[in-house]
Amino acid sequence: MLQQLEGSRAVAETVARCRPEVVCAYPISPQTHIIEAIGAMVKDGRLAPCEFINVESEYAAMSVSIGASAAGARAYTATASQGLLFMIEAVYNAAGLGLPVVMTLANRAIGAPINIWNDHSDAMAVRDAGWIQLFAETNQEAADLHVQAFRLAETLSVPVMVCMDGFILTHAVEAVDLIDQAVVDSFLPPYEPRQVLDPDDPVSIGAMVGPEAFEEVRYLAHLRQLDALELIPSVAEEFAALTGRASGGLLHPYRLDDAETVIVAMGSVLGTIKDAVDARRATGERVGVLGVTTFRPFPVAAVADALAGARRVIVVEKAFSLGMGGVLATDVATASPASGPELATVVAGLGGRPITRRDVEGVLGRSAQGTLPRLSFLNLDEDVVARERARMAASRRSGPFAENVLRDLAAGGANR
Amino acid sequence: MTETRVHFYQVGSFAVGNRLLSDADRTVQASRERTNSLDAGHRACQGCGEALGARYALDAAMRATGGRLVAVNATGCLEVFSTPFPETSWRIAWLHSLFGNAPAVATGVAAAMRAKGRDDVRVVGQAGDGGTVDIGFGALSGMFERHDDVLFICYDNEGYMNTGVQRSAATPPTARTATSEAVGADPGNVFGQGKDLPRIAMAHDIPYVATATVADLHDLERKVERAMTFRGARYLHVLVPCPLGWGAASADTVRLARLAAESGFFPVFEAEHGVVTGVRRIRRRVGVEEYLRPQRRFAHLFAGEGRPDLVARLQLIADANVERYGLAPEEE
Amino acid sequence: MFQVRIHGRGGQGVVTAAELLAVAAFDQGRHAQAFPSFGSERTGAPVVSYCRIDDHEIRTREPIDEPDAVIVQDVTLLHRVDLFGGLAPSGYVLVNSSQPPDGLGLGELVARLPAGHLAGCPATELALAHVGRAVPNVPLLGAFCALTGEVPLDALARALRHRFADEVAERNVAAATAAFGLVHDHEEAHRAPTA
Amino acid sequence: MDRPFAITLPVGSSRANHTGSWRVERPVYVDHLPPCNDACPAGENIQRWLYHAESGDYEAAWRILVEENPLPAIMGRVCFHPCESACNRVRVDEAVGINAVERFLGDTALARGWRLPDPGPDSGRRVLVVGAGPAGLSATYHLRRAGHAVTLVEGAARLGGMMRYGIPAYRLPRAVLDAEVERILEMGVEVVLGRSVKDIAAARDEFRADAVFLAVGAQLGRRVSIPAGDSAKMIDAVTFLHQVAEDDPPLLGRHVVVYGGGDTALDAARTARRLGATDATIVYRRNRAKMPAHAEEVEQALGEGVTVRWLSTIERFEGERLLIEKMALNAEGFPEPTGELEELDADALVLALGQDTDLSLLEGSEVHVADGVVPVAESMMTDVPGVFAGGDVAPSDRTATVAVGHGKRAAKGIDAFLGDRSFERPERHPLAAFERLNTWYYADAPRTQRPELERIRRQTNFEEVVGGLTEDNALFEARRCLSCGNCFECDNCFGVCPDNAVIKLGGGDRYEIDYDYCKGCGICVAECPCGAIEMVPERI
Repeated sequence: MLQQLEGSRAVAETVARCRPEVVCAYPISPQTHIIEAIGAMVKDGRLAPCEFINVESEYAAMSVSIGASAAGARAYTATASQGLLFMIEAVYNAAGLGLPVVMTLANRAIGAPINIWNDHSDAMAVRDAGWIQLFAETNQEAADLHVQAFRLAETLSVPVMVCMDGFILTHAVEAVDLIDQAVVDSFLPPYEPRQVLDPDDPVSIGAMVGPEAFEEVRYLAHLRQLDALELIPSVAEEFAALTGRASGGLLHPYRLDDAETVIVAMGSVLGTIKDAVDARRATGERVGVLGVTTFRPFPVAAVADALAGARRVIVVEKAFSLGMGGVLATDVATASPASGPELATVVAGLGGRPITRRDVEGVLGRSAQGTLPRLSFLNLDEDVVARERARMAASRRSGPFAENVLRDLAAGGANR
Repeated sequence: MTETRVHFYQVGSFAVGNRLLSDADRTVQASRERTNSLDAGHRACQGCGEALGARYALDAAMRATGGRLVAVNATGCLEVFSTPFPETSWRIAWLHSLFGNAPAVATGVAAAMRAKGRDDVRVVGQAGDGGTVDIGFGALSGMFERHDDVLFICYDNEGYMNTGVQRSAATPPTARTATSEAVGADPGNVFGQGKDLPRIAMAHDIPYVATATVADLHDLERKVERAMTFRGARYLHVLVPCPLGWGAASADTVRLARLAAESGFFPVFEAEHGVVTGVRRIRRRVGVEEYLRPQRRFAHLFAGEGRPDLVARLQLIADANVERYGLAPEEE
Repeated sequence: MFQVRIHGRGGQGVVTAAELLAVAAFDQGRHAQAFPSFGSERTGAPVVSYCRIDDHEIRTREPIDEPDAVIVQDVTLLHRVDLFGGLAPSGYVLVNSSQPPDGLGLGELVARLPAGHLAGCPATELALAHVGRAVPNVPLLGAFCALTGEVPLDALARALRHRFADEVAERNVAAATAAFGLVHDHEEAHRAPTA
Repeated sequence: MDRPFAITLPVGSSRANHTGSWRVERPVYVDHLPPCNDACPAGENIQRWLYHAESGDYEAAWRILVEENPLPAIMGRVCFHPCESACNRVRVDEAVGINAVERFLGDTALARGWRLPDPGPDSGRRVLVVGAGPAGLSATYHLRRAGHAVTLVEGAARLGGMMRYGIPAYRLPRAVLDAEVERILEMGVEVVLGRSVKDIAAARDEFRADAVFLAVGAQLGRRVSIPAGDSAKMIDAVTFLHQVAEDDPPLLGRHVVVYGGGDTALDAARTARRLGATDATIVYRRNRAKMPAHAEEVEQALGEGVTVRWLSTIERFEGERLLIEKMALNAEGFPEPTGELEELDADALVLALGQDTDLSLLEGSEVHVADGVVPVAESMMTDVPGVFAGGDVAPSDRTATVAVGHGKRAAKGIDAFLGDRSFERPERHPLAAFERLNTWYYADAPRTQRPELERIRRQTNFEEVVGGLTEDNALFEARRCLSCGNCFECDNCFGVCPDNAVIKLGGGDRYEIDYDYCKGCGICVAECPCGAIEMVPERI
């Protein structure tokens, strides 16, 4: 049923229909509304049987999920930003143990400086953890991806992270068609674990593995990721057949046919970019968009295929690797077809800075003019940067630079 | 001539078994049918107190639960020596995740069992003192306050033995470790630091908290069994001497645990709902020196002219325990 | 597309207002998108929320820089925050006040906007009278319906009944209806001379 | 296996890892000789019969007891229990009341009519046993068990020797003596009473004996010359007690003085008290600590009103008056005369200064006699093949228990002689020293029980009228045994092994070390209560 509701609510309702048996809650913006809503559903009996556990940290949230999953329960939790980093040891561990935990990541920047707003730094920090990472473009897709996530996780014995932009999606109220319980039940069979803590058939899970087998274990986990590249599209197709919605899959191409310039991006910014592309198309520019839905495993072949006709590829991404550049861009470069399109990275939207249609059109314009550098930062206030650099050069004790920048801005740039 | 009933059984309840006792009154360890939850072939050091403590506790838990048990293990010696691929020494359902998260993982297992209607399956979390009082403390406290249905057992060998004997918050004052060397004016670990986790556990108002040692098997097993009669968070703190870390003879493991209790340096008691309900009184009281001397980690207290001042301070700790818990032998 | 920006302070239901507006538009079969300014502001701090209404799918996620309507839930924000930046030339402004706009120092706006596009509404008083709490958001939405005609009052009423339970819903509907009436009458009064 | 590779492992797979290869020392189970067994002159396997008594299986206990000693009810009364003096438990609290338990078992056997084992298959050989005291009876029993026919020749009218004619009835009721003697005779023994053997060789021929065991005891009271008046009534203690035993007590009067410091002196004094002496005074030249009599006996005698004049010698005995001289200990601890004299009332003087053997039957034989006793080999054989000697006639302490031991050893020596085998004493295990024990594990007697226990122990060592142990108390006492040096299956080793490397065989079969896994830590050795495991260097 189509409803106008908050993204977090849509996700909570959908997760509940996936019948999780253990849900851990630890508050951190902007995911908190999700677990609040699930908690209420457990408390009033709508979601049963389910253990809702108010843990003392994200580290515990993932750890409880690990225990629950190893004991054969369908386990879910949600986090963001610092929370993800606080649990990162357990995040790796869940994947290493092959436990199909599903987690929502309400993407948020990572401090310091502390910042609660959206970017993708948190998801990028765990890209090598062994989780499947799916990025939602809309709240509809965010909700739908959770159903697929449980199916993928449990089929492959690999944990799945559904990434949705913090605030931009989690707090946005828009129309979402909530999936029927019956559809979920037909799509998502009860969890049948590959390994389980069962007193009747005891096993040891989590052995110490030395040099003699560690590489094989890691490689097997890699193969499961490659298996996921096969499974993700078929699960998305099956889902589409049941719901009529094209949620999930590896990639979301938009107007790529004959496109000479392709913007590659992930998450909610794709909507804004599509508006910009439509606007440019209206002026006759051959531009298109490639949305990356599945970031891990990275669909190298599919990306290469999608970019086969492009002459210029612009990766717009909400994170970057300090001292290097784009993270998604690096993967895209690896996947770039032999035709060798010109590749540019635009780091944008850090810490919640808005990315507007006008911004995107500007990028396309600069690209068309050949003035878009290989790596650029959207709407970077060069003056602020220059002034802080100058302060640092002038004085050893120039002070904390985040605070300096804020003071500088508050003074209207007069603080030179 | 007065008839007197016989209550005296040669070794009474001090030894592991006793052919003169009924089966019910013997220890689990006396039975050939014991689970051997931790089986032979593990790679613990010779005379490992933790290996002993773990088998004692888990076999007792297996009996108490009729075999419906899952154990969750923190990283540490116990985990490393029991499960080097491709071998495991465990005969029970067992999970290892990380160093600091065992209490939370145990919570997860318990939650899963509850959600699945498997209330018959009980969960034990276990860790060394590092995994309990230090890195796992937050998770443990969380598990306690939520009253999750987990019995958490700390095998306390008073240091980070797995990583090469470093100081933990359970290391006693003056003890030499690799990070509290026996040098300088105040050699070894300093006075006035460390956590008394059993008392912290009691402050959580959980239904059952107890301490035990590997030197009193009957007491340890009874406490595990008692713990299993409660639902909710329970805590058992077992002193397990470490020949390597303590610099003791491998044959002295049980003896040192006994001396720890008999000197009052390690108080053996139990508490329900935050109130001490029982103590194991000292039987043959000894001074702390008798306990400390066989351990090389305290050798600097006795070398040359020795440090009687420090020994005296350690004795004060033992005396305070005796006073606090009423451990004095009945004769005193 | 019709874009609304709502200014207020934490605790005044600013975010809820945007959401209610989106639900009311959705009720009319339209596409709508509501979202807050994503702050971590506490009670009393300036807060902004947004609502887009369109007949087509709304894909953009950018904040609303060029609103078609601005709702000011707290007059103390006037002249302290740039409330009307980017306002469309034929946009609407709705202020929570029983004073006339001139009296609020909005003469420049009065001059810039088409006649009847700027209205005041004693929303706090209405909320207190009908709901019993000084939360002006719902009366302002009723006033918005009257001012812009973008969303009908009955759709708003249904959104309110969807959001609140029983008596609380009815009180809110009454408050919205009262506000609607006040602004509607005022607008009628404006239009009369030109009609 | 379809479980995730390396992440999940099947249980118990570590048994493939044989950690026994880490070992440099290995624990081995040993059996050491408990000090009680070591000290028992009769060679009883005390610890073993206590083991069965501990579990309440008194018949099994008694049967093990009579493997060595057919007279437990008697020994449970008259033995001076060197076992208890040797008992390691002395260093924990007090010795185990072995003697009392023995008596309990002996009495229980008599009450329930348990019979001694059947004689062995007839060997066709005959042995002449001369003297039916404890040595002769013990030899008779063991010879019958070996299948040899026995002719038991006794000079007195009844069997029992010194047990009947030396030990007063209040210490050994005659019914008990008769019953245990009779039980031996039931095995089939040819008994000749009232016949004193005058010539050993002739008697051997007469009874067509293939071997002879000489156990005539020490029946002659030693005399010293004391200046005495004609009216002075003097008698030696052996004669005195013998006459009492034959219900023909001499008239000693109201004031009786006994001269000597041994058990016989005490027996004489206590008997005199029972015969109506208003005062019975023992005169002994040394002090109490040097008195050869057993302390309990002294204690009991004093309790019965016997008085002792220590550090005194008799100077002169004139009818009704006895003059004694006080002695003082010199620097070396020897008594020296002080010249100080004292008078005592004395109607009679009983001399209890030791006994001598009457070996006149050996005159003319080739059996060598030295210092009034017959030297014997380990097999108890004299210089003459086939002639054995034991009890008081052999050089040794003169106690009933020693005699019982001699009888047993002589029987084995005779059996070897008759079978043309050399006699070999079984190898003795090393002694189970106290230092090997871990006494922590032994229960303290419960506090409520201690006064009771002490009372019982008092009773056990008291004279007959006090009675024996109840079953519960006997059980309690038996359970105080530490089982020094021998596994009693406490399961400690099985429990304390961190490597599960001790295999419990159960059912009395004890344990085995599983050397596949034993790392040689030694905890089992350290925690074995009774010292029945020791570490030995690993063979390389």
